[in-house]
Amino acid sequence: MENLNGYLIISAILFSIGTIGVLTRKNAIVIFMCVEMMLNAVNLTFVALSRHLGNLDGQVFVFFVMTVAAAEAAVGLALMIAFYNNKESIDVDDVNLMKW
Amino acid sequence: METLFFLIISLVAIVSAILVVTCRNPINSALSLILTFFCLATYYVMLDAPFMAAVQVMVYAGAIMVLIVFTIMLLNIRVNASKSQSHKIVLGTIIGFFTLINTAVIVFKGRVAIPSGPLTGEIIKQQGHTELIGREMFTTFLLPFEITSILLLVAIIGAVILAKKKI
Amino acid sequence: MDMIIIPAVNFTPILPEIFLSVLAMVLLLINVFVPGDRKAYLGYLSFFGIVATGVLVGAGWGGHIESFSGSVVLDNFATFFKMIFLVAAGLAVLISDQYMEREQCNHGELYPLILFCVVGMMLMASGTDLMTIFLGLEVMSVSLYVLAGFNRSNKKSNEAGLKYFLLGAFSTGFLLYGMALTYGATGTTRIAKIAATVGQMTLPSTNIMLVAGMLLMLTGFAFKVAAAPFHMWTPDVYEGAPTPMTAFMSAGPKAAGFAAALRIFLVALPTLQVEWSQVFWILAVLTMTVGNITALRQDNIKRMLAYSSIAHAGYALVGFAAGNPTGTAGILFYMLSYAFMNIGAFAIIILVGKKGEANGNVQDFAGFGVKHPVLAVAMSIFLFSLAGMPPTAGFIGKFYLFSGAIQKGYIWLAIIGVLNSAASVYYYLRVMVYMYMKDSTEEFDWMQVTAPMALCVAISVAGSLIPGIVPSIILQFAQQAIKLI
Amino acid sequence: MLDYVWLIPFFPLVGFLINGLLGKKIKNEAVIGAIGTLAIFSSFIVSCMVLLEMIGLSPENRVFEKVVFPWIHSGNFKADMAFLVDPLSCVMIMVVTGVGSLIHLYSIGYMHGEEGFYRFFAYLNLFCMSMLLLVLGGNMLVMFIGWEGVGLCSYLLIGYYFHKKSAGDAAKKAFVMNRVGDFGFLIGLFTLYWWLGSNHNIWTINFTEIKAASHLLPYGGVVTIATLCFFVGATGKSAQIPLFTWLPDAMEGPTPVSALIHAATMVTAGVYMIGRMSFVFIKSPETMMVIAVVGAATAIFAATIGTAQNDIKRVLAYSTVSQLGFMFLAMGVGAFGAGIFHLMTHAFFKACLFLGSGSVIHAMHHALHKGHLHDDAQDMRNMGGLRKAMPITFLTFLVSTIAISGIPGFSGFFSKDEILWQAFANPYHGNLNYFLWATGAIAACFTAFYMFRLVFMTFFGECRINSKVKEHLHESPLVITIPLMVLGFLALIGGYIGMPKLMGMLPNYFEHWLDPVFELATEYGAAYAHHGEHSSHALEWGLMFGSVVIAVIGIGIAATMYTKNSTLPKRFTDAFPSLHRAVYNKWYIDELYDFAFVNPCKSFGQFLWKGFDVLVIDGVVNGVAGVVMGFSGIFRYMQSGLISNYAWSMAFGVVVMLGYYVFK
Amino acid sequence: MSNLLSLTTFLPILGVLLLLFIPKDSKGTLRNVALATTVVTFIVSLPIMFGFQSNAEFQFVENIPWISAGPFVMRYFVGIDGISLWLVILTTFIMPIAVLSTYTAVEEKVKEYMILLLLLETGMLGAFISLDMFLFYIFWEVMLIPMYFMIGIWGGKNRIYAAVKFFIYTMVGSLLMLVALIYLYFKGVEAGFTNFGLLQFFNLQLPLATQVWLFLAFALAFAIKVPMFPLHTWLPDAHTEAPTAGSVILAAILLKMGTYGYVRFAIPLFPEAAHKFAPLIATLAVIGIIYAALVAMVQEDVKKLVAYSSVAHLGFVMLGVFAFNVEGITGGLLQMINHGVSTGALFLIVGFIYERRHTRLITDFGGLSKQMPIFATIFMIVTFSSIGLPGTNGFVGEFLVLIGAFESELRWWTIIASSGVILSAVYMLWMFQRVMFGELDNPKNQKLADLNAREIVIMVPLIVMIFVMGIYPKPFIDKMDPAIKKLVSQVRPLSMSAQKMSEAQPSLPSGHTGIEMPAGHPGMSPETDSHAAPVANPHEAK
Repeated sequence: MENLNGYLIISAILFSIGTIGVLTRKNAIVIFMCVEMMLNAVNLTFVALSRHLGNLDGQVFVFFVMTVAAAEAAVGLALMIAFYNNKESIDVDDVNLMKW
Repeated sequence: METLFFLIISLVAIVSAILVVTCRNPINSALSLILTFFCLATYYVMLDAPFMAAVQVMVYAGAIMVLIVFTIMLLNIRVNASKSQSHKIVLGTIIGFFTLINTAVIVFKGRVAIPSGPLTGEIIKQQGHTELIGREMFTTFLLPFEITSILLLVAIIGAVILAKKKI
Repeated sequence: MDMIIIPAVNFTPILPEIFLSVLAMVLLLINVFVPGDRKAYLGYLSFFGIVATGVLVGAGWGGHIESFSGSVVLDNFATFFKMIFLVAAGLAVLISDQYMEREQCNHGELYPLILFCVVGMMLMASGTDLMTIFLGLEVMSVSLYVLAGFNRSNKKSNEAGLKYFLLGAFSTGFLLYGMALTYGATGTTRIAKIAATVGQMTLPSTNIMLVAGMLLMLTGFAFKVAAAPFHMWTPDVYEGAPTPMTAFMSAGPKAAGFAAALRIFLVALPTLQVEWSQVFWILAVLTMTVGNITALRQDNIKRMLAYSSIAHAGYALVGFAAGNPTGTAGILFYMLSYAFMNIGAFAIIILVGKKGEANGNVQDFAGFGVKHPVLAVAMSIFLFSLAGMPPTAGFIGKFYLFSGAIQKGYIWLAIIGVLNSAASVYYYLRVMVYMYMKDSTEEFDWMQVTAPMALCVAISVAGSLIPGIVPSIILQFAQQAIKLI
Repeated sequence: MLDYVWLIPFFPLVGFLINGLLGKKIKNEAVIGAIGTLAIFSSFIVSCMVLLEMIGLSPENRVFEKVVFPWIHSGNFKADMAFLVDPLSCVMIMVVTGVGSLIHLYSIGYMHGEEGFYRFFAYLNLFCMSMLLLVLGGNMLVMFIGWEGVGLCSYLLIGYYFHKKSAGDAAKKAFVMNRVGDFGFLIGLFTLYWWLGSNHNIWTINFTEIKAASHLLPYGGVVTIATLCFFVGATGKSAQIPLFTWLPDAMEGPTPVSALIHAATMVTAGVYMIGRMSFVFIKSPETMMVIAVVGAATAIFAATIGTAQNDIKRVLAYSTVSQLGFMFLAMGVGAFGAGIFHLMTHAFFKACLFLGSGSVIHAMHHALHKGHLHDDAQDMRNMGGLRKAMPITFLTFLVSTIAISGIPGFSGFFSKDEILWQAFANPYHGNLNYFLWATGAIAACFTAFYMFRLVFMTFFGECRINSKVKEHLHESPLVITIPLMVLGFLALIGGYIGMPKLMGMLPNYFEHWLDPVFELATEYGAAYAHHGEHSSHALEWGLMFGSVVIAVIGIGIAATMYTKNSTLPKRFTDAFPSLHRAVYNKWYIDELYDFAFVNPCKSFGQFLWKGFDVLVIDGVVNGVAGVVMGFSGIFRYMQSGLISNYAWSMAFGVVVMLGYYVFK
Repeated sequence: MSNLLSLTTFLPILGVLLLLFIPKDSKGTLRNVALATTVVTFIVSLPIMFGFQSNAEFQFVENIPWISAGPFVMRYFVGIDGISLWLVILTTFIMPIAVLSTYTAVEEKVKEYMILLLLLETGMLGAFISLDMFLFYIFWEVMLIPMYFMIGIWGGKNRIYAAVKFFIYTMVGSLLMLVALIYLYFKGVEAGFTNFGLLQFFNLQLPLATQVWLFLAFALAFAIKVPMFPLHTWLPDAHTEAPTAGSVILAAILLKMGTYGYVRFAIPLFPEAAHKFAPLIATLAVIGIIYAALVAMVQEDVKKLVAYSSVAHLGFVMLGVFAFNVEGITGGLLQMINHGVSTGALFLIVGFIYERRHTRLITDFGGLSKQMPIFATIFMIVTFSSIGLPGTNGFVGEFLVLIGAFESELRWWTIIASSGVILSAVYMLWMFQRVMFGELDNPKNQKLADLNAREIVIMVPLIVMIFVMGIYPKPFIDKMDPAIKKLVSQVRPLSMSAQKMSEAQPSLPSGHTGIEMPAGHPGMSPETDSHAAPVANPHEAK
């Protein structure tokens, strides 16, 4: 498969954009979405590699990553809701009770 | 042809990904993300992994993103939340940029293992992607598969504990 | 289309995991019927379950069974770490009830979550496939996110959970990317196969994809064990999380992180040892230094111990950097001792604390030594052990870790380590200064030492002292555990 | 009896232990005094027996060594508790025990009614023991025990009236100055020991062994260093320039102490030590010269100060310093026998003088006490005309004064004249001899002057004491006067055992007696002696005559100034006010020392403590802690609590790590 | 009784167990039990002293497997030779005194105090008897803990600063030593050693560069403990703040750990490096002597003064030890014991007046002699012992140190160090004078009671020791002599110059110098000395 590097680069780009999102955004949900984007970028890598290598390990991995993403989404969003209930905000800059 | 298609999809994917990061409104971000996911699903199809594409659309674009959007709605977050400080954006972008450079170099300079697996496009077409995945999952990767069940159970309990109004 | 035939599998390696999962589920069910003020029974039940699991795990000592087509293995290494997790969990369970009762968040789900968390950690320790390890890690992490934010009416707990979650997820991204790159470079996710493939490579260290995969995985584990600069979440999360969970988090997941990392790096990537040793060298220095130095100025004792926990990760990384049997056995020993001494210390903190996480400052310990001499002595033992004073387990642990580094030739690393160790003494002593040397009118009359608490403290004291005096009883196991990798 | 030589220091030790430990319980002064006196007197008896036995031996056999028990044996180094009896130590033990016994006896009367009477006797016994150890010591280390021991006792006895600040200060000063000397002694010892040991593998500090090996020692060089160090020790103990200032201050102690320690015995230890090691000293012409010059200088220097003092004991103290200077002069010119001889005669007359002054003070004190006056009982300006009230004291005092002034027929004459003659005629110092002689002669003149000034001011003229108490002045009791008489008698006749050959009336027993000790030194000295000019008898007679004249001149001046024309001293002081002030204030030596050593030491100490210890060292220590703490603060504030920052830090870590390996 | 050493060492632990069962209000019982424990320990240690054979072997050896894991094998390997013997005895001797001194000084938390004292004793004894380097290190560190608490809990105003400083200061050094220790062990493993046993390491031939680093690490740890200039500043603080018994033990025994460490470990393990650094260490020792004396001179607090005097005294010890000859090391060791006795006594004395007046400022006193004659006498004896007056213990040690150092290459250092003799007199006597002499003008001082029976009982053994060791030090020297000779032989072969010199010179039999000299012989003839020389000096005769 000749285009492996293309996929890998795309996934690298997506991964980086996700990183930038995590680093620059304030909204916790958006940050979480950016994390999801990073995970997806990795998924793309896995699938591309899996296809290239000719074994399915990578794709199975992707499957599990999706599960993990789902589980994390459930817990994460629950945490955000709990936090929102306390703080009336979902801005990460408001997560500031504990420092120093 | 395929390359062109790949490039177009890539463009869409990247643009939508950038939009995820830049959109003020979380809803817009979420929608852009869904678009990105669809692009990824397209890639998966191109990579002879139709099952993955389907799952991608269903689980990610469908389930997870719906959950996210739902939460956004639920929390009714103000659209115009205060802007991030510019230094944060600059620093974040710099790091992201370097991440990209690093990863790009890794991709270009790294040596991928020699293809050794049994699967080729034909075999996949012949046997069906779904079956292959399923077979792997229930034989070789049985344990991880079982673990996911625990993972999901934990997530459920967690979500209940954390978000239920009264326990 | 053939039927998928599920191969016959040997369940022995994951018997403890199964046992614990079943127990957790049973507890979940029972929980429904247990009234709010009786949740302690769940705790007792899970404690006994953990003890039973301990027996089960112990019974597996010496065996070497691979199962699930190489996804998981039962070996001494895994067994040793499973014991550490069980110790951490068992002690955490003992101290949970009183705290949760006081903070009025005594939900029965706590115990199943802890148990699931242990399952996740066990899978990390026994997993021989990146997937197993990843999933184990996620099971652990997700449970921990919940446990950290368990006291949901408490803002700090909330924040802790959220912080841990966001950063944890972020680090998962890196870890995963690392696994992806490793997969790309080697074509497999099986640790044994990775090892084989890498072993056949000429100059694996020039394959940047492999190296990058290794580094990114390292990042992920570094996050879990709280190594600088991936440690930043630690103080905040430890401070905010419910204290028993802090105790648990500081001991269990850290050990789990090391377990997984050790297996991956020592078994799969021994040929890259030069590279990862270098990285761990630097990480160890950074971690120790940042942890210790920042801890010097902390008043909140939980936060202080959080920084101390970072520092201890740094010490363990010294052993990791050494990467030889001495150092790695040291990690094993240290993690076990650390579980005892740290949870013991947290137990005392819970006892001294008041509702709403009040009374959690170092200053609040003033006069404690007079009013509660026995507990104060216990606390002193924990602190001395943390500080690495002989004849405590902490000393022997550090001794082996630093010995590993010296044996490897990393003299400077050892020197930086001991200097850090000396600096750390200050903040541990500070607690004792308040306990014994400052007068206070405080009567500590709200303190109730319940039986589980007392048991926890007693076990912890024994666990911090006995291995310090006769370390062979643990060390020989650690040595054997390391040998089989 | 020689085997029991250890009894000599042992008796005083017993006395010390009894009085020291039980004295407080005994309370009875008579018993305490008796114990103390008996102890030393027993030693005297033993000493006499030892002396007799020694006399019975042939001269070359008069060396006896007795090891009592092994003391420090380590490696090459061996020091036993060993005693050496030879003619020199015989002289010394006789002086110490003899004069000591008298002074003990005297003290019973003098110290009557003092608080801590037992303490006094205990110390006195301890002193005697130490002194006896010093003189009997068979090696340098035993000598050093005594050497330091007498310093200790001196400290204790000077500080006897410890409630007086001046006494405490004086005691400390004495001890510290002695210690400076001891420092020299030790270095000398080390040098000698090391040199002999490393060069000839003779690791010893035994006097006899050193003597046996002394032919191996070179002339000058290392011996000069060693002997100079020893000499520093001697200057400390014997109050020579530059370490003499403690002795006048030491007069804060009770008068018997001054007599025993600061006149008759302890201060002569330096002289004795040089005599003991004459065979080493003589090997260094340089040292000999230094000793001679220092001795001469001290003699005249102290004499000048003595002329202006008003405190009776201080005059005597400076006189002692001055006389010790004479002895050193003798040692320095190689006249060891003469030096020891002067040591002995000086012990007699100076002890007598001190005891006499004690008797006077005692009487004055008593009188003033009766009259409820607080005048200074020691100030000569308050005295005068005491000869009538205290005839025995006066007489003995006068005899001793004449003796010290060097009037023929009295003991001091023989010894001092011998020294002056040797200073002039010795073969070692060439042209320096004239200077030495001249200095000595002038010092002798001053001596005569201030001693007679003392006598005149105290015993002659009108009684200047408050008339109210005049009738309370009485002669002291027998227990005081008997020692005075004995000592006075000795001062009178003591010199006849060492008459110069020149006079030829009696053989010079003393010199013959000491010959075996010093002959080796003379032998060594011959190596560099100038044999050119043989001094004539005429010259000797002439010089002797000259010195007598000089003494008489001194007496005459004193008589003129203090009996005939009492305004003269005042006129004199008015004419040279600054000179008088300088002399009166002892040439400001104390101030100089304060300025040059004491204060710098203190302020340096202060600086080191406050400036260096606290500021620099602790500053560094605390500074390191502070820096670490500062970093702690910085690191702490990096922990901003913001998730984005944390994530940034993580991403940064990843980027750097990857970057390093990617771009390596 | 082959396990006499262990018995001695762990008896105090037994006492601790006993104390645990005594209620904390019955202070009398607590004190008595603690005292009894220490006394029994002392009595048990006596057979060690008497049974000790004067040879260079390690005696009362016990060697039991302890830890064996990975590359490390640690054994419970204990034993004493002439060097450690006296330190063990000193420890057991001082402890009852220290305990007795707390009878009235410590009224609060008696139980804890006694427990700590006993733990400390075990720690100290353990460190002195350990022949396994790891075991030594354990005890070495363990000692810190009780001392830390003693200073921190029962100390004075600034106690916390002092305690923490003490702890961390010492810790820094010892941890670096630990690194060196481990490194050394691995070097030993390369040479085929299988455990931490100290003795085999003496034969380890290490290249000089390695030795230098290892020596520096060891030396630093020990130098801090000694403490040597400029690492001494923890000591005055610790001493000033510590309670009396703490100060006594600190001065009498804990500081000896440092010097003992040099003698037992740093020097024989790394002889070449030790030689190389001897001038440096001697310089520091000499600076310490002079510096501490000058600083002591201007102290206002008696205890601080004594503390600084300790620095000076231990400077002498270091000088002697680094002379690398029998005299110097013997002197150093004697001086260690002397310092233990004398300075311990001084601290007790300071404690006595502090108990009475609750001040230690020199200016608050004056004229105490009048009011407290017994005290004055004892104080004076101890003062003079500290000054090193001949006849007292201080002299023997100091003298041997100086003469030993003078014989060695450290001649010029010795000369400067000797001037410390003067300075010590200055500061001690000045202090003594200001405290004891003068008018008794402070009304508070006028009703001070003299020492009571207990206090006298405390002081008498020390006083006796002061004189016994001063007048008849032979038994002490005899027992330590073979061990020291062995030590010197371990160090000496490397300094070839000294050996050559003694070979070149015809020599005198060192066995009989002067003692058997027949009476009446004024010395031997020159011929006899140069020929009768079969055995040169004992270094070669070893």
